[in-house]
Parts: sequence; structure tokens; C-alpha cells
Amino acid sequence: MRAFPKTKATVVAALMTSATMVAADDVEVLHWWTSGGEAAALNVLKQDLEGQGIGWTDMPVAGGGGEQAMTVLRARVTAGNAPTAVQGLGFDILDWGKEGALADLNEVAAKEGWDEVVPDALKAFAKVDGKWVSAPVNVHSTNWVWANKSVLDANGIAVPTSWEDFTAALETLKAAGITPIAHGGQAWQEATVFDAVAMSVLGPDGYKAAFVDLDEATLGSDAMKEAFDRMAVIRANVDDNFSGRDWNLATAMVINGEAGFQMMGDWAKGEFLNAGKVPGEDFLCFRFPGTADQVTFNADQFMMFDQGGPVSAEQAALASAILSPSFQSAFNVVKGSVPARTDVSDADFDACGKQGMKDLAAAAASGNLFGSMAHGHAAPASVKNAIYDVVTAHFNGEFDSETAVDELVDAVSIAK
Amino acid sequence: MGFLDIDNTTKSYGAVEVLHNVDISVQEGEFLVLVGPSGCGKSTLLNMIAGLEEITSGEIRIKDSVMNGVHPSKRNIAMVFQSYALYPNMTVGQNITFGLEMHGTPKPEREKAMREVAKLLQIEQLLDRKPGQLSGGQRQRVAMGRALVRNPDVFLFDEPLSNLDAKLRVDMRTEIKKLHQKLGTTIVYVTHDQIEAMTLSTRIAVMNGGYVQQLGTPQEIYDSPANIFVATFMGSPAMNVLPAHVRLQKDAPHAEFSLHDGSLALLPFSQKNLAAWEGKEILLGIRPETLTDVDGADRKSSNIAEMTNRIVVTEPAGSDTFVSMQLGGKDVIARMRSDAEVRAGQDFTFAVNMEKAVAFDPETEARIAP
Amino acid sequence: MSVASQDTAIRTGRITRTLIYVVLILFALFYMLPLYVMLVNSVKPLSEITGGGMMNLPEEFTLEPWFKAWSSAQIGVEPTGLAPYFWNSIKMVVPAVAVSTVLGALNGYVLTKWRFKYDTILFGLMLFACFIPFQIVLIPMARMLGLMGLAGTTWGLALVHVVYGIGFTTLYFRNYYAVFPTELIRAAQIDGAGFFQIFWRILLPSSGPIAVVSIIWQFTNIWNDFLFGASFAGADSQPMTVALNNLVQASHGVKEYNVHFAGAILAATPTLLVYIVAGRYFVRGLMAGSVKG
Amino acid sequence: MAHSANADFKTRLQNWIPKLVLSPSVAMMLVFVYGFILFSVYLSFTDSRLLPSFGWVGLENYSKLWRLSHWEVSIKNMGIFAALYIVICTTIGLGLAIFLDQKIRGEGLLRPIYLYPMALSFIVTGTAWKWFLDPGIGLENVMHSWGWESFEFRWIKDRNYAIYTVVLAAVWQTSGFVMAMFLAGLRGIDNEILKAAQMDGASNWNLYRRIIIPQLRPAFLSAFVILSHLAIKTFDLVIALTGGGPGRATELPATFMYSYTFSRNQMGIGAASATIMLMTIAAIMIPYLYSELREKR
Repeated sequence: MRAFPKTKATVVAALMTSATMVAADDVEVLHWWTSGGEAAALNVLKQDLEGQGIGWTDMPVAGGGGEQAMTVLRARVTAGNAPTAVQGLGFDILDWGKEGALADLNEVAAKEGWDEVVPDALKAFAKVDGKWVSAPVNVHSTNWVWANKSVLDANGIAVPTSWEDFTAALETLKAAGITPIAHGGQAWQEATVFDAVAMSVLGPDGYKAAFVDLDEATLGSDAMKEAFDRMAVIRANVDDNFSGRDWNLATAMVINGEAGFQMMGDWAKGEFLNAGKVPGEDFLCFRFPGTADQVTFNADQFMMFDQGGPVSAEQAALASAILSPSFQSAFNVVKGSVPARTDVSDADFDACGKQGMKDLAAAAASGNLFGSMAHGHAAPASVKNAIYDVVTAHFNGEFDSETAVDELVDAVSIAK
Repeated sequence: MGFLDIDNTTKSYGAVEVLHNVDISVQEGEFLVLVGPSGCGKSTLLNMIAGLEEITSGEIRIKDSVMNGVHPSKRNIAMVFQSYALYPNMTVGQNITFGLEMHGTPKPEREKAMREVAKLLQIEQLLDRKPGQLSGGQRQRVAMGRALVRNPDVFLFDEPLSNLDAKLRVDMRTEIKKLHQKLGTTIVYVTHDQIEAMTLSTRIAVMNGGYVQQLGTPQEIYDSPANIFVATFMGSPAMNVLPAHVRLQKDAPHAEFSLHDGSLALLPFSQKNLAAWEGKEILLGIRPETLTDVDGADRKSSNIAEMTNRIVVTEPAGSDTFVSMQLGGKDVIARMRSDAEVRAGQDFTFAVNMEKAVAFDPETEARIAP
Repeated sequence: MSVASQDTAIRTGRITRTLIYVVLILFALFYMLPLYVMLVNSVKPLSEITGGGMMNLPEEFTLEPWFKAWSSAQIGVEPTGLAPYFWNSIKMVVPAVAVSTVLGALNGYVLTKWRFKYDTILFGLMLFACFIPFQIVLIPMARMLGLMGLAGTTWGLALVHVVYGIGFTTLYFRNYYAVFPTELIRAAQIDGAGFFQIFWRILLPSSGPIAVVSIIWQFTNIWNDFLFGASFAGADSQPMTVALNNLVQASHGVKEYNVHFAGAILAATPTLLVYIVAGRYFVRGLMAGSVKG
Repeated sequence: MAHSANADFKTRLQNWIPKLVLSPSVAMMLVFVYGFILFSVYLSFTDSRLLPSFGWVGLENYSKLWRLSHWEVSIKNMGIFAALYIVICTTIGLGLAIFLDQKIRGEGLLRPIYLYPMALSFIVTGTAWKWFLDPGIGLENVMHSWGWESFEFRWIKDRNYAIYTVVLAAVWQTSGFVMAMFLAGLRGIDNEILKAAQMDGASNWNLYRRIIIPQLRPAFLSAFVILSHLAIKTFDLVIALTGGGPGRATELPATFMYSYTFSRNQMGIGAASATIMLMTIAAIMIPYLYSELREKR
């Protein structure tokens, strides 16, 4: 595809011009935020727009962390009927941008000074060829560990800061008859864990070389084998019943004290809060041991699809509303993530939220902010899924770490 | 020019010709029966008259207008089907008037016509029933009613009686004949039953292998069959056919054939033209009713010959007794009066009415005498 | 065409019969199991479910999840429940089922009673079309709908379902009409009925059993379809399955399983009703046509 | 034939109407089925990723496809799944139909119970099955709570056995439908033949084995067609039940194709797998269709 960007762009552009659009002053929004909290947060945005006289046509398609919505999007674009705005993640945005399907938001971006307040690592996924094409909503960071404080206290475990501490803690919990790690056996969850483990083993440079540059030497290195070995250790500390479990059920195990730790993105916090738990008192959040300075992130954004011509007033209004500090704060307080711009007040956020914002700012400043491989912010979907295949197969015991490394190199080369 | 002309008509499916140059002219008021074994093409011909099958070449005319390519409903014909083809979802009344309705006849007229036909066929009490609630005979009447109500130029019947039991079949046969006599309409009737053909028709077309083998009155067909096929197909029991040699004795041609013990019988022909066949083999056709006991022989006949032969089986059938024997190496059946005293194994003297005997060319199977 | 007598003439002994009943009832339990799980858990408060004991009867009976699923669950931005989507589905399913059934009937009629050269090959092509995996048609279909100006409309969606349904409806009706006496068609022709008159007056009134099969088959398939519904529906025409999916698959947040199950049963109600009401005729219809080859 | 020009308008129209009536269906089929199949086959030779693209790459997608262990797994799974699914559904369907045909009291109640799973989509029942099969909350847990502590049923968690749970759920969904087809077949058999065979002294077993089951050939064939078509299209079930897991242990060609075409932006490979799937279907169906349709001529 990259070999023929130009032809592709014209094809899509041709599709776009023949598009039949929703009524002039409506925005049609394709998204997969259908759970109560998310939808409520999105409703804030909707009301904001309606206040400006802009109607909101809702097009929710849940499933597979947006996969289903991406399929629908493809059908819509092919039909020449692209929605005005579409929730998008990482490389999907870049791919659509390269297809020439997205609108140019530079005007509104310049007016509102987005370039100054959005971290560079995030901008890499919101701009294509120097043009703003989508409006980031939030930043999730994915290298969190969630722990049940009373379980840790009861077993005399302090917050682990190194792999060795961590394995020792796991041993202690196992000996105490508690499942050390709550885990849901789905490919993306395993990849989320692998993300953090790889970061801790390979370090920031190695992580980038392996998952962003797709460097074969790094992918096939001994360090990578070490990462797989650590995955095996984690697997050994997961209960037998993990396969196919939803992430929130794994979180529930930590909440209920059946398990000690869970490695999951910051959205897990909502589960604790919903269960009436208080951060710092009932549960702990900390970065995966060995990744204290790094933040791997994924960011939800709204891609603005080219409606044939200059960006419409409605799209600009929507983008501007998304990036307004008030919405960023209101939304992210609910969602558990942190704002996409670094100048938002942390007043409304809880302890974990405050820490998240601080971490993000620090990581962004020190060059330690990385797109998460597991969540499609390091490599394109094909590579991401190829890595999923290997990680999940290894985690489920299909092959050992050595084979896993070979498979990884091979799978990435096919998918590249 | 007849009322219904079938003029040099053929029918092919792809490369296969199934009807060969059929030529039949039917006069108004005639009752033509197409008879033959299954697969002989008789139903195809009927369907071509009806317009249900296309005509490959030739012409079919009704009342002098060409029917090729004319839609069935525009030919002013009516048809009674073997399965009666009553519309299962309609009442008897609706079945009868459906055709009129399709032709745009106003309702009062339809009702009137329906009443008349129902009265004629004595099915008035059935008008509100569905076909599923009727007996076979009743369905048959409804099917005829449906045809009659249209008052068509030509009636077509496609084996209408074959789904009825034996007794009903005879009754309905008579009924159809009466109806024809009363209404005087032109009828083309397809059957494989030669008795129906004989009893109903004014003329018969015997068909086989896609050819009309013989077209004629029942009497002609019976007495002077054009070939062995017609001879054996028409009549029950079938005509006996046995190989014989022609011998001249006192200049008169005689038939010579073997009896049960191999000895030869020599019977005189009535037809002198057979002298030309002297010494050659022919096939001799003798109808069972012309092979009787001496007392039962036809008195009016001028040529009764006698021979003695052994009886193999006797089959008393009430009105007649059938006797089988060996003649010319074939099983041959004779028809006796019921009181003839015969028993199996007996050597018996038979009378043969040689006036009615038929001779065929063994090569072409065509009749050579009379 | 006549429907043969009901039960077999085979006789069985007392012990065999008891065994047969036991097996039949065991299978009935097996088939009922998931429905039981769904029903029982849809009338429990969420806490009882997450506390385990999936098979247990509810300690506290509540219809709350049902009301919530119907009218106030979060489907999109607004907490509308499944109700509006229910009508979207109806608006799509009814025309799609009607059109595909009528087309199937007409096709079956032509293919059996108005034979022409190569009709068997055409039918074979139609039949083979039933086996196309739907995933591969998404993109080209989207383009076609866009070109026809039907993208994102209920009509477009109905068209898609008609297209991929006529193979089966044609199969059903063709097999059924194949044993329908051709003489009836001929009689009607002689009576002066045209192509459509024969169809409406003669054939269709006798097509009840097979129409039931075709309608059941199409109704269930179309109602339960998710892939086409999600891909080709517009924002205001998303069908029930897409809404249910949004309810069940909500990515982050608390999973209200009781509401999910209640919604699932609600979404399945029309198809269940169709099976219960028309199921009696279903076997009869299958008997009359589709399994007779 | 000179007179055929006289054929009245109605007659000529009548000759064309059947073809006219058939033509929309034929046109739709040619475009929306065969056109799309050709398109998809074409895509399998291109470098299409996110959207269709027309850069010719020859057989590259196919060679990549066969290097993917993931694809091999899905092919192998298809073999296991299709074979077991078809055989078990047919067996259960036939068995239940025979049993239900013995003048059973309550048939009117049992029949819809057997049939109803077909009415539900797997978006609906997938979760219920997932729960039921889950050792933590499902059958195993229930058995334990009923006191059978040693009971173990954790196939869905075991990558060697998970595919069998997919079979189980699929059988649950369609065996009732197959039952209905066989029941219809049984009801269509002439009872006089059975009576005759009974007088010949055939036991019930022999009666079924020698007389009845051979007469169900059309029902077997219909069942085979419907089951194989469902087996090939099985998609929702896997997504809802196992999501293809544990690991990738329950991937099927349909899920493989979907994920490569739509989630992984490797439309070329997805199209290649679709092409292979279609060829497989054709290899099974064309001989069947040929024999079926030729017989009916």
C-alpha cells in the first residue's frame, strides 16, 4: 500500500467527493463508547455541540476494542458515505490519513494552539504530513499494575520496584494461597502485559527498536527471549481459569482480594471506583516494575473525515470542543485516563489520576513517552496482530521462549 | 378442409424427432381417438393441438385458422386432464367458472353457465365443495364440467378415465359417449386403452413410435389392421400372429403351419392375391373369436376350415371360455362359447373363419391381405 | 402433494418406549440449558450474579434488568434501551423477508413450470451462491450501495438481505413446485390464465407450507444478522443486533450481565415467537418440499 | 411456420415473462455474488491492505498465507470442526427424529424445544454458553457445589480441547433443525412399506437400518448441504464463545479471513484465504449440485 500512496489517495478522494452527506449542520459520530460512563462522558460533548446549534447523529458500534467499528468505517468510506467524525486509535488514524481520507484541521489547530499543549508523542498520531487530522480526547497509559492493598499488607509486601521484588511478591502470595496475578486470557490483554514486560527488559531504546522500527536484530535478541521468559513466569502465577476471561472480571478478582495484582491500563480504575474502593487506601496503582520512568500510552481520538472540500464549521466546532480543557477534564475524570493536553488542571482528578498526569508530563518532557505496541500505537495493525499471535501462543504454552523469538521475527516480517 | 386439421406436423426436442409428419383431418362433430402405448406421441400431439407444446413444423388449424403460436386460451378449446387438474384451493363452482372469469365473462353469465353444466352433469350438490372432498368419479365430472362450460370448438381429453376403477370407468365411458351424442361437439381423445378407443370413437388414429400407424373407423382398424402393430394392439385378447407358409393347392393359396405335435395343417385363404406369395413365409393373423369350436363358427362365413389340435389350458370367463394351444410354435388363444366342452390335454377340433384371417409381410409387417 | 400420514407404523415395546422418553427428555434439557441460564440470570440483581452460582434460582427476583434493557440501557450516547432499535429491525426485516420470499417463489415457479434452456445451470449458480462467505462481500457491497445511493439506508440493508437470501428461498420453492402437478398449470393456461394469474390464483394459494419454511428461514437469518446490519445501516437504522452488541460488548466499564441477558432474550423474542407459532407448520413444510430432493 | 408471426401479442409476451421475472434475481446474483467473488479473487493478487488497491503482486499473498502457522491452525480446526459437527448433528438429528416419530406424547412441546436454538443468534447465546463452559462459574462449579468435588470439565480453557466446545455449542444450535428435516423425511415414508417389512419379520432395528434410513437419502443430502454451509460460515460462534482462543487455538478460516481483512489491514492475505475457502466450498458443492440437478432433469 505504501508503494502506491498516490493512486490510493486519488481513489479515496474520488470516493469522498461522490459522498452523500448527513444534513449540513449535523455531525455523525461513529464510536464504540457504549458503556455507561463513557457514553455519559460523550454526552457532555454532544450537549456542548447542541448548545452551538450543531446536531449529533450517534452511530455506536461496539466490539473488539473498536475492531467492529473499523470494519463499519471501511464499509462506510467505500460506500462514499463516511461519517463526519470517527473514534480512532493510533495507526488506524495514520493509515486513513495516508489514504487521503481525512480533513485538514490545521486552521482550527493554529487558532487554538494545539501544537503547544499536546505532547509530541501524541502529535505523531494526530498529524499526517504536518496536517492535523484528528482531535485527541485522552491519553491512557497502559503500564500500570493494580494491587489490592489489604492483600499486600497482610502478606507484608511493599510496592515492588524491580522484577526481583515483583517475583518475590508473587512467591509470597502463592504461598499464602492467593492467586498472585489476575489475568484475562485474551490476546490484547496478554499483549498489554507483554508491553510492560518488554519495556522493562529492553528499555526505552530497545522497545522503540523492536516495536516501532521493527528491527529484526532486536526482535530476535536474547533480551527478547528474556522478556518471553518473564511472561512464562507471569503465566505460572496466573490461575488456571484465566482463558477468555474479560479484563473487568480479572479486576474484580483483585477488588475481592482473590488476587494480588493485575497489569492493566488505567481504565481498570473505574472498576475499583465503582466497587466503592478508594485509591491509596483500598487499592494501589504503580508502574510496572522497571518502567517507573516510562509511560506507554494509547490515545482515543476523533478522526475528522474529509467531506469533500474544506473542513466544515461543524467539524471544526467538534474538534475544538474535544480539545477544550473543560471537556478534557470532565471526560477523563470519568474515563480514568488523563487529558491529551498537558495544561489541564488536575484539580478534579483522584490520586491515581493526578499521578498519571504527572507521569505523563514527566515522560513527555524526558522523551520516555511511547506509543503502546499492544494498543496499536507503535506499529500498524498487521504487525500488532502478528505480535499478538506470538505472545498469546507463547503465553498459552504452544511453544517455548526460544521458539517464540523466532516466531516473532518471522511473523513481523510477514506482516510488515 | 376439416374442422380441425393437423397438417404434416412434426415435433422435435432438440435433434430428436418424436412426432413424424402427422396428417389428420377431423370433421365437425367427430370423435377422434388417439390410441397407442405410452411414449407413442399421442399426448404430445394432443398438447400441440392445445397449444401447450410448440409445433416444430407443419400446421394445426381449427376452423381454418392457423393455430401455430396461438396461446392455448385463444384457441377456443377445452381440455380434460388425466389427473383432472382441479385447482385444489378453489371450490367446484370456482373451478368450473375460472376459465370464464379469465375470459372476462360477467359474473351473472358465469353463474348461469355453471348451473346449466352442473345440472347436465348432475353435480349441483357439489358446487361448494373443494376437490379434495370429492370421489374420483365426482372429480371426473367436475373436470368435464370445467371443459363444457366454455362451450369450446374442440374438446381435448387426455386419458380422462385411467385414474378410475374398472366399474366407474365403464360407466363414465358411456356417459362421455352420451354427452357426445347429445352435444355433437368435436372431440379429440387420448387413451392407451383400445376398448375405450373402439367404443367411443367415430375414428381412431393408432399411434406408435411417433407415427400414425393407421387412421380409420373402428371397424376398419379392427378388421383390416394396417400392420402387425395395429393388429395386435387393438382387440382383446390380442390377435394371434403365427408364422405360416403359403402353399398353392388347386391354384388356391393355402396357409401351412405346424400343429402342437409338429404335423402340418393346411387352411385355404379367401384372398386369391396371396398366390403371389407361394412358397414364402408370411405371418398369419387370426383373431381369437374367429378360432372356435365347430358349432360356434360364424354361419355367415363362406370359408370355415377345420383342424384338430391339443388344448393346453382352458380359461372359463363366464360369457366365453378361452382356450390356449400351440400353433406354428406360438401360443394361440381361441375364444369358445361358455358351454363348449373343453378340457386341458384334450385333442379338439377347431373351426377357423379364414374369411377374417389376415396376412402380413414378415419383413415390413405390413398387411398384404385382405 | 398430499401430506402422508402422521406417525410411523412401527410398534415399540414398553421398555423401549420408556428409554425413548428418557432420551428425549434429556435432550430437551440440554437444549433448554442456555435459555435457562439466560432467563434465571436476567431476573437476578447484578450482585447475585457476580457472587457466583450461575445455575441457582434467584434469591431476590427482579424485573428491573428487563425494563432497563428495553428502555433505559446505554446503547449509544443516549440511554435509549433497545426499544427504538427493535422497530428499526422490523422495518428492515419485513420488506426483506417479503421480497426475498416472493422472488424465491417466482423463481421456483419459473424454474419448474416454465423451463427453458440452461435453467438448471442458472439454478445451480443460484444455489452455489448460498455458500459465499459474507465477509468477502462487505467491501464491494458497500461500494455498490454507495453507487446506488442506498448506503446507510434501511432499503439498502433490506436489498443486501434479499440478494443473499434468494438462493435459499428459490431452492425451497423450486423443490416444492417441482412436485406440484404441471397439469394444473396447463389447465389454467387453457382456461386463459396468464403467467401471473396462474401464480396468484393457482400456485400461491397452495404454497402455504413452503412459504412458512421460507419465511422462518429468512426471518431468523435476517433478524439475527449482525455483520450486514453493522456495516450497512445508517445511524438511524441500526438493527436490534447491533444495539444488543453495543450493550453486551461495551468496552470499558461494569458489565451488567443481568441486563445483557434480558436484552438478549428481548432481541430473540420475535424469532422465538416465529418458531413457536409457525414451528408446527415447519416440519410439514420441510416435508412437502425441501427434503424431498 | 410462416404464420408464427401471427402469434398474438399475449402469447409472445407470455413467452418472455418467465425470463423477465427471473432476470432481476439472475442479475443480482451475477453482480453481487459472482462479480464480488471475482473481485475478491483479484484482490488476492494485489497489495491491498487497508482498502482495495490494485498493485499486482502475483502469488505473494498466497505464499505469505501458507507461511502463517495461524492459517494452518485454522485449516486444521476447520477439518476437525466440520467433520465432528456434521457427523454429530446428523447422528443426533436422525436419532431424535426417529425417537420423536414413535407416537410420542408431548411431541408438540418437544419439537419447538429442539428447534428453538436455531432461532437465536450467537451474539445472544454465546455468553450463556461461555458461562456454562467456564469451570469457575459453570458446570464444573455447579457439580462441585452439588458435592461432586472431583468433577472436571475445563475444555474451553484447554487449547487442545477448546475446539470441541465450539463443536458442542454448534451442535446445540443446529441439531434440532436437522432433526426437523429428518422428521419430515420419516413422515414422508409410505407406511405400507413398513407394514410389509414387518410382516416379512424384520425387527425394528433392521427395519430402520435396511428400509427406512436408506429411504431418507434426500434428507441426508439436504442436511449435508445445510450443515456444510453452516460449518464454513461459522463465525459469530467462535467470536462469542472463545474469541479464537485460548491463544489462537479455535481460529477457523472465516475468523481468520475476517481478522486479516478488517482488523489487521492485510486485505490481500484475507482475500487469498477467502479464495482458498471458496475453492474448497466449490470442490465439495459442485459435484453434489451436479449429481442432484442432473438427476432431476
